[in-house]
Amino acid sequence: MAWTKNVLRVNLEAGTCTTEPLNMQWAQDYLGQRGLATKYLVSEIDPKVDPFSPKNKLIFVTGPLTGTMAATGGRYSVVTKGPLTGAIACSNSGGYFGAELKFAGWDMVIFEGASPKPVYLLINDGKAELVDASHLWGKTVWETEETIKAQHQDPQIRVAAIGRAGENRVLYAAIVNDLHRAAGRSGVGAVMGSKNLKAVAVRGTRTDAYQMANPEAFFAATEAGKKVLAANGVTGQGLPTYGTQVLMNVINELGALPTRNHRDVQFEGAHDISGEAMHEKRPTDGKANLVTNGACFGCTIACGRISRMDPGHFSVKDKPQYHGASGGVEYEAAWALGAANGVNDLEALTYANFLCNEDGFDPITFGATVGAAMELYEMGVLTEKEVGFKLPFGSTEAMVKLAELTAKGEGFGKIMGLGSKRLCTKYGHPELSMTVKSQEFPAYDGRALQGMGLAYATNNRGACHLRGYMVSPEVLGIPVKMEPQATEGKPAMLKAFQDLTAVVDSAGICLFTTFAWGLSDIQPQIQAACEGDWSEERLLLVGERIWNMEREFNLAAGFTAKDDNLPPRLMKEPAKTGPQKGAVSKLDVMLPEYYRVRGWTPDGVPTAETRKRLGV
Amino acid sequence: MKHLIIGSGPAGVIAAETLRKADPAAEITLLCGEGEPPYARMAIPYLLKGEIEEAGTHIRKDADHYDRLRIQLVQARAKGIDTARHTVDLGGGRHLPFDRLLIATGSHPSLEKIPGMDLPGVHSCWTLEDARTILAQARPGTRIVQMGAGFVGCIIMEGLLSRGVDLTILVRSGYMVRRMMNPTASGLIRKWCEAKGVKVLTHTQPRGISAKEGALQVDLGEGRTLPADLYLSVVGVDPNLGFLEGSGIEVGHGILVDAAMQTSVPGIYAAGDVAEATDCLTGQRRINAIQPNAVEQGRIAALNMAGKPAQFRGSFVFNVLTTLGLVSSSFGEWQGVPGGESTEVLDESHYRYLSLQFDGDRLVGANCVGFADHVGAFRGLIEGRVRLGVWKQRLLEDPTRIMQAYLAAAHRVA
Amino acid sequence: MQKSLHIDPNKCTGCLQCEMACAWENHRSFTIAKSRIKVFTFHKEGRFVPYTCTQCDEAWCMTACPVDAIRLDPVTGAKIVLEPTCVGCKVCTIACPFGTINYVASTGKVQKCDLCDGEPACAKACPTGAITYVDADWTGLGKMRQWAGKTDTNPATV
Amino acid sequence: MKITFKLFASLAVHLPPEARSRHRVDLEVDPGCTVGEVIRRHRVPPAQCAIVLVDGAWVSASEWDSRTLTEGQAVAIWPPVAGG
Repeated sequence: MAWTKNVLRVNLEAGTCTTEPLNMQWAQDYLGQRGLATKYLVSEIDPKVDPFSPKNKLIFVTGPLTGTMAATGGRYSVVTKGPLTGAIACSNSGGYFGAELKFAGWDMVIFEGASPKPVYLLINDGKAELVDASHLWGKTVWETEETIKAQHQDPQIRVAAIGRAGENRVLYAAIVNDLHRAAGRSGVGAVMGSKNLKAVAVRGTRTDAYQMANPEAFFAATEAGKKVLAANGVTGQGLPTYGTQVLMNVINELGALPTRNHRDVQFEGAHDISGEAMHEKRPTDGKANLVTNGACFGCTIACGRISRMDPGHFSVKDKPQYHGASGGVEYEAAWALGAANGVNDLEALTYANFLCNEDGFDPITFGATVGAAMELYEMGVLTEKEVGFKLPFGSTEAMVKLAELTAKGEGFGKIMGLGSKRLCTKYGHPELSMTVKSQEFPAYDGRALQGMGLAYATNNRGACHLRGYMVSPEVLGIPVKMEPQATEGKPAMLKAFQDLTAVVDSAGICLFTTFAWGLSDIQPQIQAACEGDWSEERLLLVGERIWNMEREFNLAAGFTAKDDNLPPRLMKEPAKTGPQKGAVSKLDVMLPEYYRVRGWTPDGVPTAETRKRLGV
Repeated sequence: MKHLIIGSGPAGVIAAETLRKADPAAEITLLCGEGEPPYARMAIPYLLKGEIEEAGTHIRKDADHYDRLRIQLVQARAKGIDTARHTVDLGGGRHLPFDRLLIATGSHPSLEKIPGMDLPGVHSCWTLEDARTILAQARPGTRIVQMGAGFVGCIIMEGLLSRGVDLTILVRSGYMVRRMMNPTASGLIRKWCEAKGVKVLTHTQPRGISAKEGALQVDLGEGRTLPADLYLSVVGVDPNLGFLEGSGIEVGHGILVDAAMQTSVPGIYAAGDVAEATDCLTGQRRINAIQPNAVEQGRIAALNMAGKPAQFRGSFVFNVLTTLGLVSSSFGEWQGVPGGESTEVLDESHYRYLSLQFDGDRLVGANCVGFADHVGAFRGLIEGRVRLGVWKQRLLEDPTRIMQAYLAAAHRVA
Repeated sequence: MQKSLHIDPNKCTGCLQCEMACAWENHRSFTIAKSRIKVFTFHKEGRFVPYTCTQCDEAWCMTACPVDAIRLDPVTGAKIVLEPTCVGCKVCTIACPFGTINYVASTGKVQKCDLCDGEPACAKACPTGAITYVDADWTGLGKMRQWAGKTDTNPATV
Repeated sequence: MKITFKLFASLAVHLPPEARSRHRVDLEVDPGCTVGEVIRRHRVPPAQCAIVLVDGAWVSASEWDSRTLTEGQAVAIWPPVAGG
């Protein structure tokens, strides 16, 4: 009952909005959000479709706990076939947008076709309409949100939009909602751009949109959940105070901080760009980069960083629009914009991060692509003439310039918009792209953390840290401590993480709760919200089903076991320094074991028995 | 001390209650002129809609409210005032003495000066009795021609339409609610009405009304006539001043009062729609016929009558209106002031409009259509003469950020 | 000792648990559009400001109501809207200079904070202590009331 | 002998004031000094020592008192933190 049971189908070509009932059998099998929308997508599109073809679809989806008092119950996802990877893409975002969509009465919005001219979808409760967006095309996410709110005179409208990056089909363009929360990875924003869809604007005021199956049990379960989050050191203290950025020094000390396109595993400037540094008063203006922490909808953790730049910094000296506070760097962004290309200027990172939010592109892939471009430049493959300026590792100016060009789609920014795989291939060195399935690694070195390497290699949406966060056991000791270089038990642990993550991503809550919550904390909340009997076993089965469904889609799209791989640098070039010195990835040891625990053939294909067990 | 209050609208009732609090021993008499218990005209539209019973319009709900407060209700109309003898003439030889007098007689509908206004089926919509008549006559299919689309004209439309009538609105000027709304806002309201099936004829003024074959014929001139079963004349109101003749109480458009709400005759006060008090924005005296103003003036007058000096801080014009479900509001100098700046946003297809008027870095006026959240803050900003500082520019760029501007500038929370 | 809501914007993270709690208390729904407490975001200032009725002494809404639909709760000091009596004329919404009483189109009535009979759901739901229900003397409420009474007619003095 | 002692995030308050912004201090300790001794010497609440690394290698709480430090080693400690 925590579903609204309504799906909004928007045919962009015909300009129509129609309502259909949610497939409740699928809701029972896939829960919601990631699982449910993926089920719709794989049932409706040809896996081999060109991601930019009008035949690809784009789905905005909420979970059963989205828009409820469950802590962090504000998530939504965007599901499509991703243009960066060609694989299934599901990007998850917080902010306030997802809850508003639910309050308007929708579990899901399915966009199909492509609009002949720029439009945005305006949803006011049950009423949905496509509105001309000619005046918004070419505008940033920030301008778009401001304009839509003012135009409809409703500051409470929530907006998810693409910026110029999405319009220009930057292959890692994001969809940004609430100014600085993003469905960031895999280029979902580029698919939106390819459909001439500038934004989705929602106002939800319905009180009858959905019900809790058992309100009393729901309050008991969610209050218990909040107490666990508050009492836990990580979710109650660490994340609110320091945000994810507190990891910068941890990962660096551990020798797992990929630096300069993974040439190194430790960054001498890590401390300068760390969460601790964000608290320090700047010598220039005596103020700290960090203004405060901010929460997404319903979140009692509040890890979000709100930063204000030094107005005297070279990047924004003459640009007052960046002098106010906005979303600051989170760990992955700080790493990608910083360590990945050797830049240790926190203010420059903040500026580039602002640009990523303002024009909607993924700082991880962007930053990693800068690192790859810098390596090509240092090798002499990329020249100053080609780029337009010098591009050595560690050049703050160059990183900032590339961010500006990529945002606007100008000059070398157009090539930057292809991501590192296509960039490196274009210049004859595909091996220098630090990617899996063409998607860039985030901030953990796959050699230094063996389990994380396996997670990258097997992730259905390409390299990513959010689908089996082996950093938890390998670094943080959550739920148990595993040695970074060990391989034993990691495939099974990874599978469990991947399946659990699929459940969390399908429920409408944030993955960060799992630093404190186990399935036994989450299950009662789902049980009380949703009709049906949701045991922990059933939930894990749902998670496994989702994982396998995504896998099947990728296999049908043409991926094979060969794509469950890491770049040669991680397989052959040993880590140069630190505690993991000498390490290379032992993927070849772990992968067969992983396939086995997954119930897949040695070629990475789910066996008939697995398929039957999961009903995929 | 004998306190006499003429008029049992909101100003009169609040005054009586305030007097009781401030002067527990006093005699308090409240004159009701319509043979009804004290009621609120603001509630009449909802009576027409059938959402409330007549009792729902009563200003106080407890049957023994006035008895409990020892407020004597007298059903009678004042015919005159003898300021020397301190008596009010009720006609028929009846006189009521007073030590302090409050005139809160409100206003009455202006009558069009055209032939046929006395015909059966021609009414105003102002009193409970008017409402009863309309309720009895307005049925599905009843053809109603309503002259006037001011505040009253607009708020009664929903009640009429809810009865399934066929409604035509005549507007003398080019604009509905032109005393509250600028042409853009007014145009939106008109468009909304038309979309709801109401015919709106602007620049139209009947020459006369005649009765023919059981129906009314409204002569619009140039050979045009409109048949009607019911003709409602709601062209405006005038203050009830007639009984003041010869009293020596100074009158302009209304009864002139000072900051203590006292008239030119000591001991005699006036409040509400009949009083002409200082407008705090313009400094000019004017009648400000709105509910919050009436009760505030009633309260201030009562305090002074009880010997507790109090000053009316001045008022300014603001009002809120619902036209067939479309909420709109108007504040202060919505037409703008010389040398001032303004900003507006319009979303015509969704019937939303917001216009702000500034004088320097202060908000002095606003028009809102379809924008109803936190509108009280407009009053706070305008009446408080709040300096907006940097928020002035932000509002010029995006007027919808009014609440942020209010919190930041008035409460300094950001 | 009368208690009142104490709001400390410095502690607010903008999670809107308060809004959901309020909406649930009064509408049996988490739809924050129906909340009587609102968190305003000052994005460029990096600030979140919860805001609701202070139950001011002036009670502008209560005195302006033409049909006696707003009453004083003698125990909590809250000004309470009697829904069945409210006709929806909205006079109170423009009378309140704080903008904290609002019209709800779906019910045709106005609503405002009523302190939940002395157990404010928003304060209970707030995870950071930004909203607390404490003795009225602590809240700085007087300052706000003073402001409300300040409507000065002399432009030069403000 | 010399070791480096690093306290991150909220633990920095246990460092001398001048060392807090860099989150590290060089210490002179006796040979044979254990991780546990360094923690106690700086009055770092043991419950707050969620991640303890010696030269980047994890040291479990049960090993704090048996793990002796050698010249030039770095002890780094964090309260409960995570990210992603």
